[in-house]
Amino acid sequence: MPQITYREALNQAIDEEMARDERVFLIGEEVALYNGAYKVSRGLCDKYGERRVIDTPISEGGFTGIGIGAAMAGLRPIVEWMTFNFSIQALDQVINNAAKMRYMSGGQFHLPIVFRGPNGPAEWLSAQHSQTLAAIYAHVPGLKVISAATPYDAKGLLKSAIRDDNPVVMMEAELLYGMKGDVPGDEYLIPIGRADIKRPGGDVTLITFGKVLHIVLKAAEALAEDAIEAEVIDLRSLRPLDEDAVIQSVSKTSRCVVIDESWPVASAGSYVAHLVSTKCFDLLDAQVELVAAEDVPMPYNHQLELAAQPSVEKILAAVEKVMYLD
Amino acid sequence: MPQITYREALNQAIDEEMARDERVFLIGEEVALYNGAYKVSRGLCDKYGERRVIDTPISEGGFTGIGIGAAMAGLRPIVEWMTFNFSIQALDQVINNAAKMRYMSGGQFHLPIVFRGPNGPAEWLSAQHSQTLAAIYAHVPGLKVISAATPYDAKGLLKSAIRDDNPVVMMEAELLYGMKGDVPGDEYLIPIGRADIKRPGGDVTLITFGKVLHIVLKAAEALAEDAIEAEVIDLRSLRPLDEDAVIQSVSKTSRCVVIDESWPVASAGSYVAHLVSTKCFDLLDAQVELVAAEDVPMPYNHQLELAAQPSVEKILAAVEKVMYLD
Amino acid sequence: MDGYEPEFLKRLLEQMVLIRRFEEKAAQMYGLRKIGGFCHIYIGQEAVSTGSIAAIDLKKDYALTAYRDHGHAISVGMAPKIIMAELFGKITGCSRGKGGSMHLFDVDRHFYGGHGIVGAHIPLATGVALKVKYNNEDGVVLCFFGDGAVHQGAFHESLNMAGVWKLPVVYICENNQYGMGTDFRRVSAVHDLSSLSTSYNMPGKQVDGMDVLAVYENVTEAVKLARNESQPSLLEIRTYRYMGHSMSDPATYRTKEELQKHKQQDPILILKGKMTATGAITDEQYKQMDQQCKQTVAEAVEFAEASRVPAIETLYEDVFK
Amino acid sequence: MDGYEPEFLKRLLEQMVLIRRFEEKAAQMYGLRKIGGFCHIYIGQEAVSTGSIAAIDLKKDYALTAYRDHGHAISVGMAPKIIMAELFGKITGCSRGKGGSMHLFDVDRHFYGGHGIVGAHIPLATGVALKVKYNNEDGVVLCFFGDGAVHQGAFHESLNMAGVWKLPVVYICENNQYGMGTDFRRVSAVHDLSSLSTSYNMPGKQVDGMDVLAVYENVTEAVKLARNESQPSLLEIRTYRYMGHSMSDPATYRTKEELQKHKQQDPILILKGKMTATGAITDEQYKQMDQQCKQTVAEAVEFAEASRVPAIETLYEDVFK
Ligand SMILES: Cc1ncc(C[n+]2csc(CCOP(=O)(O)OP(=O)(O)O)c2C)c(N)n1
Ligand SMILES: Cc1ncc(C[n+]2csc(CCOP(=O)(O)OP(=O)(O)O)c2C)c(N)n1
Ligand SMILES: [Mg+2]
Ligand SMILES: [Mg+2]
Repeated sequence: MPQITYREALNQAIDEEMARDERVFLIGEEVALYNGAYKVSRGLCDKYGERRVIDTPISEGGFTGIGIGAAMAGLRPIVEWMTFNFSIQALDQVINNAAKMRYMSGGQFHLPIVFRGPNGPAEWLSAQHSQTLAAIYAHVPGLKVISAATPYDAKGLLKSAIRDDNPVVMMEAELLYGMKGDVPGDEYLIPIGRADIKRPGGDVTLITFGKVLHIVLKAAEALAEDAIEAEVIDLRSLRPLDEDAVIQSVSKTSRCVVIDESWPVASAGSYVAHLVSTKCFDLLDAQVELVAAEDVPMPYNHQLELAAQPSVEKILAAVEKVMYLD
Repeated sequence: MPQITYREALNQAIDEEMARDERVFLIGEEVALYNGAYKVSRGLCDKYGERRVIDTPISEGGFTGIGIGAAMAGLRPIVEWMTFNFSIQALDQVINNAAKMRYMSGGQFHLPIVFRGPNGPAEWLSAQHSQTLAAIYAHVPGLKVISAATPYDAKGLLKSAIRDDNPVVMMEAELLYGMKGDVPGDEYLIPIGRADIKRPGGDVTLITFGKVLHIVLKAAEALAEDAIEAEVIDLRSLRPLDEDAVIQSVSKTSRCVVIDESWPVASAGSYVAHLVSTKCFDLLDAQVELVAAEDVPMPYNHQLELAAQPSVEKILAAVEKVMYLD
Repeated sequence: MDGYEPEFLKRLLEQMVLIRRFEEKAAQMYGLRKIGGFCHIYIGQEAVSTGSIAAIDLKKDYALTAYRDHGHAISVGMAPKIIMAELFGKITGCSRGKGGSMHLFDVDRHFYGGHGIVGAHIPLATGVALKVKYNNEDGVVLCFFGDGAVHQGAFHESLNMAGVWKLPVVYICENNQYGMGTDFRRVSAVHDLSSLSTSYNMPGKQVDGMDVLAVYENVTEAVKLARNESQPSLLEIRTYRYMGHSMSDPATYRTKEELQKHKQQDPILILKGKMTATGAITDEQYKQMDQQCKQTVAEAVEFAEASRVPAIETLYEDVFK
Repeated sequence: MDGYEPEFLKRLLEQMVLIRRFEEKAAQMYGLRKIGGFCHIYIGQEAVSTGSIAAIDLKKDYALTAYRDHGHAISVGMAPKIIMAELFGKITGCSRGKGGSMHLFDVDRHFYGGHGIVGAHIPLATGVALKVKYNNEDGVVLCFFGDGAVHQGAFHESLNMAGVWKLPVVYICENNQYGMGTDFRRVSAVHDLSSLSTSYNMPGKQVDGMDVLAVYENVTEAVKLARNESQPSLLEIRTYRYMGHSMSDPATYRTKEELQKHKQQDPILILKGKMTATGAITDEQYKQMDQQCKQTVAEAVEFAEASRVPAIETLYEDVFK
């Protein structure tokens, strides 16, 4: 199978869907002539022209709303946020317009629109540029919220998102753009709303999503050396959430740790932990632990920055707790 | 003790603090000449003039940021959002500036600023005007987030918030403004970060905050008729959260229901439920149940609107579950 | 008045009367608690939606506005009973009782709302214009908003992009002098709001919004520019609302004299006056027209009353397609 | 040049040279991975921070800017070693290693950042001006931002309020022609950004940003207006950045010729040329000045290198007072 980067996988997804459907277009800062701040859209403006790959001013609220209006009128926009940090400026448009337009019009409109870009910390970027905003989007009914941790998932999920007739928020990660992985040459779609078992195991369930999956897998490997087989579930979709997959795994393992690089309070991770605690109350042999970002803004210094995030050590410590090994 | 409305309690708090400290001022839409959209600031412009009670254009992002800048420079602004629904337009200012300025400047600044207004649904307002945004604010480190359910709490908490040297988000409720309650004539402050037991009981812990407290108390009364004594905890502060008070109560009751009128996913309520499940794992006799808003945008029709919110019936059903009465 | 077909003038007049009667009835029904929440009455401003929307062809053109939307809904041709049913929160309302007064929509008539967050629909309208241009269609978009909305960042961002991309949109600021209780001069650094257009390289013009023909003519001009040259523009249409901001506002921030002065510029009286002067309508015909409008509105209330409330299951419908 | 004290000119020149040398070193240290993340170099724009900040008195006045802030930090008088230590993420940095390149602050010198979200500090600066007026102080605020920031709603909302309330603030748009890879003409409906001021009833002016004295004089004028009449204004200072947007940008969107053309308008060379012509400085003195700056910067690196990284516990400090 061809090995391509996460960035190329996203690029292929957009390219294929633009070729397939004339109504699909890409809009955002630096997406056209500059080929994207992170080069996700490389070559697309050359191929499709400035009509379908549209550079905008630095006006997140404005161009996000323009995308929503275009979707109301029948186009299928892909709105690129240079990073999710800047999407807070567009949040009113997403929450009050995209997520509610169908509902408050009694079903008259549908909004086939994708909002996407890198979410979560990269490196040495300090507080305003290193936020994981999954919780805010996951909170809002009327949105679908997905996250891809591998090139394969990135392509399959993004293609599904573009074909979805509802607003989809897709969270990528700057530090994943260069990551390589197997991506089939033939077309495929990954359904939105299904979790994926990234590693099977029977001793403890580790639930996560997004970039942090990769340290969870490392932690699982370390556990395997101690003969603890962790099942790693990549939620892939926070909204809708694949409750069945989660419950099924915990039914088997009776122990669960949730890993989410967001701040802990009112996060998607703490919601999943609550869900497991409630739905699997009789099955659980230990409390559900949450490994989250430290509850502080992100500092610039790299050691501090790493200390603020989930780590293999923190995951192992949490597993030890739920397995009563501490 | 004098009985005054929640609205008057807020008004007194602002008035007293403005009299006490020249640096305190009020800024927002319609706060001055119109005396506030919900008349919380009635009389203050007459008393303090337009220098200290400032009407703004409809520019939530702008005037919220102006408040933050003024706080950086030593004033103590009270920013009124006409409702929290409109605060989404100012969210970038709150999250990226107010909550992070002290941190990313290495402690050089402090931000004595209060953001306040009515949060949560009123009646017949449909989707864009009926949102409970507690989760979004509770998610963000660097903020304090409080909520008052009674006139007494409203006054004491707001006065503390105004004197706090950090950004405080205070959530009120439109449907509470007319509510009357005892408020002492003498000055008092309610410390931020402490929960309040609004009703003692030993059989089940009901944890809540804000307006919905009143239906929780009604549910507790109904339970008392069946000889079930519910302890009702009003968190009053979501950030910092009074974990001790929660754990102490659940240690006693072994059963817990959390009631939050926000949407359920990634909410403050689900976080508290997770916390109880995790911290009290060995104490709990049943799963922790969450009573939340239905996971849909708010509809206009009043019956639907009520059906979308927590109710006495839903709370009783949840209590029945955690007490194995169902 | 020259060159107008009497039938066309009658249509304008009738539409304004219909809006007036509808709004009077809505206010009355609000008083009776048949309608709840925020209800923003359009009385005084009838010439704006009427004259503007008469200048477009809704088969290919579009209109969007804010929460003070009953007038626009009638102007695009929505049946009063469907609107009234929505205000009553009934399942027969245009938005199935989910939107209410602030969220009227008619996708088939290209009426894209009915929006509650001040200024936030301006990008949406701009996006609809982007679609028109993207598809190389012949359409234009009318985007209505209040004097309060121009101080929202969304206004600035949208007009700049429409200016850069040359989108076929006419921005119509309905300056009714007040944003809620605030005189627009108190919150605007400039008092000629049409002059804001210069920052976006588009024409701007002030228009008398009490004269439906002036509205019609100026919007027609702006629509022509948008349609033929894909040149956006900004019109500040000066108007006045007779009632409070919403049903809960006693409007004590203005004098009775001010209100009376404006009522002498009543858009219905002005057009009717011109028409009777030229013989385009007789007093008798006007009375009949008015009677007909009252009748329509009464039937709308009957329809709304008789309609069913939405079943509780509908709470979970219309979230996703 | 008439009427300037040679010492004053030397100070301007030295400051620009110091910024240039500092930035060259910062770029070098970035290459050596001593500095990480986004690092935005100010080379080419030295005259703007230097000439502007020379026009104010930081005992009572204030300055704020965006993430391209090293120049401003030096212009307000922050020690290069404290800045360099911050870029290195060390505890001795102005922000204790928590802010980095984009978040320099010096509360005592009234330098209020150093902000990363485009346009979002414009309301902050406006709020500082509100405080000055509230307290009836004699101060003014300089608010710097890029050509990319004027399309943010925050710009529009802030300038309108400053215009309505007559706040003592000078808005300085450093138009270096590009917002990241985008020529500002491609995203702005008007190409004279100073003309945006008309929407806010304030004076607007274009200024040659390669001539530090032109900057100084025009900012002085605007500051006078702000200080004496509490009249805000907007200056578009035309400048150019020599390097890419940030250290990771190869800047392939512009030609070598364009860059060369602008380098011939180098702000240091221009002032130095004028000064040598009038004898205010000799070549020898200039070399010595340059040497001194290099020395200062080298010491800054030594200091930063030798400083300690923040202890892990500091992660939890500085959240609340
Ligand atoms: C972002 C936002 N802020 C505040 C409000 C509350 N609000 C509703 S209408 C209104 C006044 C708007 O005035 P204007 O734009 O002139 O429209 P008009 O009501 O006069 O038609 C305000 C402040 C809102 N709906 N949205
Ligand atoms: C709201 C927001 N959107 C996008 C970005 C990413 N970004 C950082 S700098 C920049 C370009 C800004 O250009 P300009 O304002 O001209 O300043 P310059 O870099 O030229 O100094 C962009 C798009 C951001 N930081 N904030
Ligand atoms: Mg108005
Ligand atoms: Mg620039």
